[in-house]
Amino acid sequence: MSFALDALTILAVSTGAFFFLAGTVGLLRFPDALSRLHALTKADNLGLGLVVLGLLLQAEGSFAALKLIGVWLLTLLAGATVTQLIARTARPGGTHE
Amino acid sequence: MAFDTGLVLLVLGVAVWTIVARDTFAAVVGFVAYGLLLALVWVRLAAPDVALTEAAIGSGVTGVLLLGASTRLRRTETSGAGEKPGITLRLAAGMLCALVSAGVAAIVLKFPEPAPTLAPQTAANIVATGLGNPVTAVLMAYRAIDTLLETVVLLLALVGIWSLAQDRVWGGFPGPRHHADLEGVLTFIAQLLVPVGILVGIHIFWIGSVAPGGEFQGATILAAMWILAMITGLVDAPPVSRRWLRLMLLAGPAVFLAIGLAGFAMTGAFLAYPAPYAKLLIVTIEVPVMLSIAAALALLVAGPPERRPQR
Amino acid sequence: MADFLLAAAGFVLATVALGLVRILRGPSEADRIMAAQLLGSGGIAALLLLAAAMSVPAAVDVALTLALLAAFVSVAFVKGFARSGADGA
Amino acid sequence: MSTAMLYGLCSAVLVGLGLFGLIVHPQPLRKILAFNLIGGGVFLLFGVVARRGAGVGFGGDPVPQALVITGLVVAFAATALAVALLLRLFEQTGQATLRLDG
Repeated sequence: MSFALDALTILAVSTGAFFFLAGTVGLLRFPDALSRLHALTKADNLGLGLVVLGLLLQAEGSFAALKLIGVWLLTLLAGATVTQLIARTARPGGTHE
Repeated sequence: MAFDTGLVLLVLGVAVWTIVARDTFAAVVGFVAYGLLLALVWVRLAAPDVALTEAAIGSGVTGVLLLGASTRLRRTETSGAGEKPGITLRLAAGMLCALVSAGVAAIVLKFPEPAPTLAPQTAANIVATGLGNPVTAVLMAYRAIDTLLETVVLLLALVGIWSLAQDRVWGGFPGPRHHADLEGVLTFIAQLLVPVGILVGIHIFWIGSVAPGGEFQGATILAAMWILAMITGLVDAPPVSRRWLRLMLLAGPAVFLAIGLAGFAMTGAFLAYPAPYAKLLIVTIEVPVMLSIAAALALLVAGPPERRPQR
Repeated sequence: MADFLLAAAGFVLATVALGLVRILRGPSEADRIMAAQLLGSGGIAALLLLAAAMSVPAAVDVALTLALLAAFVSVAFVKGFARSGADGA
Repeated sequence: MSTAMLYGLCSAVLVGLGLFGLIVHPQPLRKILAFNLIGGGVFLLFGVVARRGAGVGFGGDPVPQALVITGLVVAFAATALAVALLLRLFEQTGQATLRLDG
């Protein structure tokens, strides 16, 4: 049982790490800000999400698990804020409210 | 070791960026990243208490303070160009700094063996404090005088900032009035974040007696949430002449000092706690101290009064 | 398991560090903030992995604080941005 | 070389780098930033001393760790005061420079 859980953790964490790689490559290679944003949100939401998922399987107790999920949700919120910023600045017409 | 080498290179890279970036705003972004990486370093150095403080103050609140300043000073950015020191001076400065670095490195390499440590003494005396976290025990018992003075230093810095206000706004509202975001997204995020942050802050404070955390870390998170509510226009900063605000700022140091003086009567020494009540007294000090620190930190970021008090 | 988690932490940190080249190249400030944001979530992921690898549960609290403060800093970024944009207009 | 030693050398470089920024940057805000960079290096040195003092079940000597926590908060207070002074200077003169003739 513990072996299966460990294998799942390794799988999820590896996939998460891969998304971070993909996000970085996208950030460096994509031509314009909006598609770079697209790459970034994938890395943020999925990369960290999968790492959290992998660690959840190893978490000791429900409070530790709750904190892990909390970290992920807060990062999503930070990502949403940045997305808002990019939407403002990259949108044709500029920064006017 | 490979991990640590990579982390060190990353820290140094971000530090170089903070110094050489042409744009101040970009340098501040670098500084926030520097704080984040240092938090990782503190975890690697087995100092999670410091990592929490670094993440909260070193990166977060300092970052927001410098960010605000850099946006206000943006228009002065180009005017400093003519003052850039010449190549000779820069070369001399570079050599001097390399010398300083080499000196510090030499000290690091010549650290005495075995390393001097107060860990055994802390371990021997921690039982008397009733606390489980050695760092909190040091802050609240062994070096309590430092902690007391620190709360006073925060107040002095705040008095210094308030005294920079112009006469006509004396005692008024600090900083500009921020209005709630018309599109509502930031306001919505802040409304979500503030209650969650207050919970996290109280949690970090509360576990501080047994696990990494404590009143400084908790206070910084609470302060950050208050600043967040202010900059998103959810609440306005209070006029600095408000009595409740002054009381809140003074409560921590006052209680700390009172219990410290009571130590003379109870055990014959300043800031000495009688053993059976040590934990109770420490918690009695910590709660008002946390609130005072949180208020002081938030107001330090808010800056001097800029708007006239209403009455 | 610990070794794998530590290696994963190192890998994530190394990849997001590559993304920092975006901070250097820009061109817009939005790009710089995106790179910082990526470093933020990568750093948080690395912290969580370190917490499990080194068996330091407190590092999860550090990650929680960082995530909270990262959201706070990004709101301040956006507000500062809106203001400097308004000044320029 | 031990891990603590590695971070010790890192702190030495950080102090030098920060000092360089403090000297060569004409803008006061950049000087404040550089000063905080030096602070980070000095605190890291304390962290290395603490780590080397690990023992009796503690990962590090708690005394220097506690000093760093105090130091971080005081450094922040000093930074806030410096920023407020700078902004007041700007408000008063319309410039943010340390030049005497400005």
